[in-house]
Amino acid sequence: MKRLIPLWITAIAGIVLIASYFVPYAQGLGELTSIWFDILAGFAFILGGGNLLKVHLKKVSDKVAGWGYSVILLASFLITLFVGLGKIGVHPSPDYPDNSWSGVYNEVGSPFWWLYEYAFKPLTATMFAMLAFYIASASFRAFRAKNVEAVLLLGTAFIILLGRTFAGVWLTSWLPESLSGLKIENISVYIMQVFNTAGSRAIIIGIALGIASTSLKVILGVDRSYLGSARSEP
Amino acid sequence: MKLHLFALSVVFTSLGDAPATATPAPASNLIAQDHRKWDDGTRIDLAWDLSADDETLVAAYRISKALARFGDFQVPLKFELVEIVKAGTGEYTVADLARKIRLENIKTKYADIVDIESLEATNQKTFPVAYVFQIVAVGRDGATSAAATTPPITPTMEWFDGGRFWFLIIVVIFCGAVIFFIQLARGGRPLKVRKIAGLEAIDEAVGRATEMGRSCLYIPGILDMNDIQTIAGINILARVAKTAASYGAKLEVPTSRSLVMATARETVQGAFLAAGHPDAYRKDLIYYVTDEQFGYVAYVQGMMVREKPAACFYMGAFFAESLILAETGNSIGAIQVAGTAMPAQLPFFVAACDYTLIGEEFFAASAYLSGSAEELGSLKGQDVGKIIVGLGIIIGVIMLSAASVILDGSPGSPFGTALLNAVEYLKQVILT
Amino acid sequence: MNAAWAWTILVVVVGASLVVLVTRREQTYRALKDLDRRWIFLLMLLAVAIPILGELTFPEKPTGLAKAVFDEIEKLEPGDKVLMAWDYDPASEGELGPMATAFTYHCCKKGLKMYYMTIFSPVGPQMIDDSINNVLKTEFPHYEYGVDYVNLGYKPGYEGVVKVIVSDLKELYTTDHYGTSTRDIPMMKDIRNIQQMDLIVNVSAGYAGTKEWVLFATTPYPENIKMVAGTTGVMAPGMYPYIPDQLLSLLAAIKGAAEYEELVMSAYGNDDLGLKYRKGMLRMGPQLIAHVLIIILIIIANIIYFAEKRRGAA
Amino acid sequence: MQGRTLVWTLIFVIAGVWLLLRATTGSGMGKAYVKRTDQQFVNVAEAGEAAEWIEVHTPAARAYDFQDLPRYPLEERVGWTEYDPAPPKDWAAAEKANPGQQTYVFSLWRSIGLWLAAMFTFGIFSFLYRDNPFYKISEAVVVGVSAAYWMVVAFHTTLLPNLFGKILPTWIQSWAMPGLKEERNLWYLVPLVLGVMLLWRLMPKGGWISRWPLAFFIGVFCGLRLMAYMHGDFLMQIRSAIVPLGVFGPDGFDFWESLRSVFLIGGLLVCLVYFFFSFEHKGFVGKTAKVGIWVLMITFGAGFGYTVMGRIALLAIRLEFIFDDWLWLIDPTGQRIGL
Repeated sequence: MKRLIPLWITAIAGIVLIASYFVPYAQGLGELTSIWFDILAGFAFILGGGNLLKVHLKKVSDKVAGWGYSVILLASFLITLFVGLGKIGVHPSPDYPDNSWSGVYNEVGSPFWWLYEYAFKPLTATMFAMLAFYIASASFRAFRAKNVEAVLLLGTAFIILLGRTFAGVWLTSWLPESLSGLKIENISVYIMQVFNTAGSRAIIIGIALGIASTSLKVILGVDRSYLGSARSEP
Repeated sequence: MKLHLFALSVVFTSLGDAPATATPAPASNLIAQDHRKWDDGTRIDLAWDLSADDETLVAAYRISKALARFGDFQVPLKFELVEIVKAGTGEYTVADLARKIRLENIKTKYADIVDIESLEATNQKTFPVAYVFQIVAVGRDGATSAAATTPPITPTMEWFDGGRFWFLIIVVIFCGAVIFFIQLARGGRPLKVRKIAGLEAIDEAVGRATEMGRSCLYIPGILDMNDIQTIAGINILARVAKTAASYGAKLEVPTSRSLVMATARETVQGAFLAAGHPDAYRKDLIYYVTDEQFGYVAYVQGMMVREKPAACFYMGAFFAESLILAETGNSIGAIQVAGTAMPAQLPFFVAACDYTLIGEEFFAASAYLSGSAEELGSLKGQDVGKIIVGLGIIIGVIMLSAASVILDGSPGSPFGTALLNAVEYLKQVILT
Repeated sequence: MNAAWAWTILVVVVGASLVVLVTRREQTYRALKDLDRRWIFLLMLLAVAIPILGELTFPEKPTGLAKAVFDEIEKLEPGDKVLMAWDYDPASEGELGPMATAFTYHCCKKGLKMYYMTIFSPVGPQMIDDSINNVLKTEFPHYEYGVDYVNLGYKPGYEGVVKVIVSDLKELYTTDHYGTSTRDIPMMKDIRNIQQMDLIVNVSAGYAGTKEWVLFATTPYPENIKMVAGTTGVMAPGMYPYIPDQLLSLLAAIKGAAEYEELVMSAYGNDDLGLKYRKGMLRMGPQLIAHVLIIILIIIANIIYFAEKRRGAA
Repeated sequence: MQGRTLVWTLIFVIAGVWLLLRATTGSGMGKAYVKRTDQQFVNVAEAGEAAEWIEVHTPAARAYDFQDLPRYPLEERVGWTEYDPAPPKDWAAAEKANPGQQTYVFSLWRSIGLWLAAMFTFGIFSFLYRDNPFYKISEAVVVGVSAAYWMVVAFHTTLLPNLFGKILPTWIQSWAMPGLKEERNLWYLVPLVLGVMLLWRLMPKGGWISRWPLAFFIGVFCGLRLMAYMHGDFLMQIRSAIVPLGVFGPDGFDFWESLRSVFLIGGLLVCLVYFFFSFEHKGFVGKTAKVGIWVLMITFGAGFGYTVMGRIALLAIRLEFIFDDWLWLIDPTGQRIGL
């Protein structure tokens, strides 16, 4: 019973949404439920944040190796939460200067903005920038002409890499106009527009089908592992 | 928009030159009726008899609309240009109209022309909107005829959006196929499907992790439960967890969404139960880190080099972090199996992981792993979908190519044009 | 450090390694066979750092797609409405910042009405403010907020937002980013939905971004909604299938930005702007060197691979 | 090991000394400046009317005589000072014009932030060498700050306006969002109830109820996505794949264009064959699927090549931050002219 009701909820919700796609009266339903979902996700933060606190408070109380870092984590978490939720140091909005809460929560100059600007932003951006290094090591290790597939992969990457810089342009600039199609920048554009389009089109179509049938399986209750039933009982 | 400018400029230039210009006769019998096809109540069809001077003086017809009534409340007519159609055109469908309007929006947009108090007095939340339409014939020299105007009319919304009729058919065929094959499988008919490289690797990877006494790491992507890839990732997690439970391997699942954590806990608990080791389930191994993509990956990459999991699974929606994860995993010598439907990230997984489930294979994986006949049935359904694609493209391409060949040989040949129209119908009506 | 220095250092590094390669084949082979990847990291750092310090630049030759984007904006008349969907965040600013700046500059020069909004992430509004502060307020002080441009800010809900605003903008955007009611903003008065926009200019770093705009704005309203986009390199390949039906044209990554800058600057630029609107071009310097490095790495990796096979056979 | 520690100590010492010199000599480095703007608001509404505030420095203020203190008493005015980021060159220019001016000032807090940001940048990059305390600190900070950041954002942009703002508009409007002009919409009680159900799992008993909201939304989004992808991707991709094989330009048959569309359609079809599940990849199907994989590999190669660009740009901007904003070694955008 505890598992049957959710199955019915899923099925009905799914079918209603599918139907609503064809019924003009109900075409707003998708947007409404999307907004609802964001609200639920907002509630879920209590679960997630609670879990984060629990995990690291435990580490600290157990004095497990590296518990000091957990202290730092908790401190930065709680401080950010406090200054952010309380709109600490945020000026009122010019339209309602007498209402101290009317300002924008991430106003420039506020502590929350400071944390964003000098901690959040550099840390995440640097994390992202690390990819440049990993790309290099990956190309050194993974692009070896083991077989036809690998050759095609690295060959294309090669041409695109060249074609997307001045180097490529310069390499084949001696070609006459009649053979301009063979100029590397044009080859790279050709690859993108023909093979890449064909390939990603196939992938996109496949994915659409995969998503459709997965959704259908979930709605039909064939696949119900998200409810903790390992697999469908007959 | 260009057209409007053209006509308006025509009008203005006309004001410039002094000699009185011949004004064309107006269009007559202007009728407005609700859109013929089933629609979502935003269209009105206009039809009119051409001006007597259509052949001679008229350059174009200017169509304008104006609000007439909110419910029973008259509104002073303020005509705004809708479109300008060439001479010889006798009908037009005005789209993008409103059927009802919320009081809030009337306040926002039309406070200047209606008296809000009386509207509020009715304490209705929304009011039906009525429009009047106007047609003016614009002469070649810019002179404009008298206007033909319709009585107020409100578009009506039908219960079915006719524009999506063909789409419905296609959806029914596809879903029907999936359901049909599932039923077939339930009926015990054996279904043959090809192997997918990498799926066997999952069990063997978990096994190896157990032997080495190291943990398995499972990442269900970084999107929330409202993404089907996450749901597919959770499905695969169920199978992986079952294997891990039966091997007695340690399975760690850091998530970047609270809801995914909640769902994953349900799933893994269920899997351990199904594997007959409910007591081995530890929920504190499935935990939330942060919603921030790079904060999450910063944590996971550090965790990987410290705990050195022997098997890493990346199954879900991934973005830039894919390569960070895969390269770090590679540097600690873990077996890595990835599956995602993010076309942009596939290259990195393909380059850096031992096995990668590409796009559709990723969604198929849970069916394979479950080994349940009915789930395999759904794969046959997907193949039907691919057949639809293949046929659609082949038919369309052949017809279009034939048309272009014929029309190049003998321009304006009826057969060629017929083919061309058929393709247009296929593209513009069936496939939209 | 100036360009000459940068070149010298680069030449020395490359030359030295070549000498080593030639004179000490055996040792280098063994060294490279199981090379610690941290050496590669170091090389990459140098390959990017040196050109930046030396401010190396290379000429740009715009390709078809960049031209197409430029022409679409050129087509518009002064006063036309443009929806500037800035769907990126600080993490992707390095790649998308330059094209966002160039787009803003171009639209200002054309005298278009700019409606900024973002559905990508709550930090999007800062990106919009950057465009407003660095371009609009400095180069075009006579442009007035609420009359010539407006910052509608971020709304959560990803494609949900798009689905709503294609039919009713004010349903979601009751206020702008700064909390002013949209009914009090002159340029918002007669805006009902984004179908009234003459063009959507989208700068996108991922979900929700170009793909969602294509799926839920240009796809259902092909005749009313036209869009050009600039995306990160990683997204670009996935967007090609939508061109030109659902997406008019596309600027791919920093290269696309550099080409577009070239077009905009040669049409509207002047010298005293300096390199402010050439950020893309500036960033192509490190690009080039780093690309060459990666290509060399791939070549070396394969030489080693085949050498191994030969020795294995022998 | 001993040697390595020595080397690192040396590196750190040298770097430290150099930084010290760089920061203390010449125009220095890593300093942040701000522009002060004083804001003063006066309520110009008649007694009994809704308040109408005017900022005294704006053009709109000219209409009033704020010297008339009985009418506009000072104690009823509201005001504060805003500090906006300003490029060093503005500060330099202002100082040149009149030394000791107070419009542009040095900001200690933001300078500290700048240095902190630089430290975090190195902290993260240091992981490339190996895991170390600096990285662990940066990791802890980024996890803590970002987790809280998203919660704050969710609260201010979703829960306040879209939940409480819809259920109790007047109350929210009264204290949190004076700009809010919404009508009560009781439909939003549904997500409230679902949210409570979800949180019920924290209760000792009846945690199973929290499956219901999950089940509901999973159903909803399966329905939504099914349609969106079938319509947006499936149909549209078929549609745009239909092109004529033989292309005829103004001057007859265009070979290259035709070849292009042959590749385009052929490539797509063979890839689809690869994705077929019903047949083993043997014989003809096997060969076709093989070609399919080749096309996919070309696609992936292209994707990889493209992405390299973006990633390098990201590294570039981080280094630009270090060299330009922090170390003041380069100045491509002329932020520090006249300093």
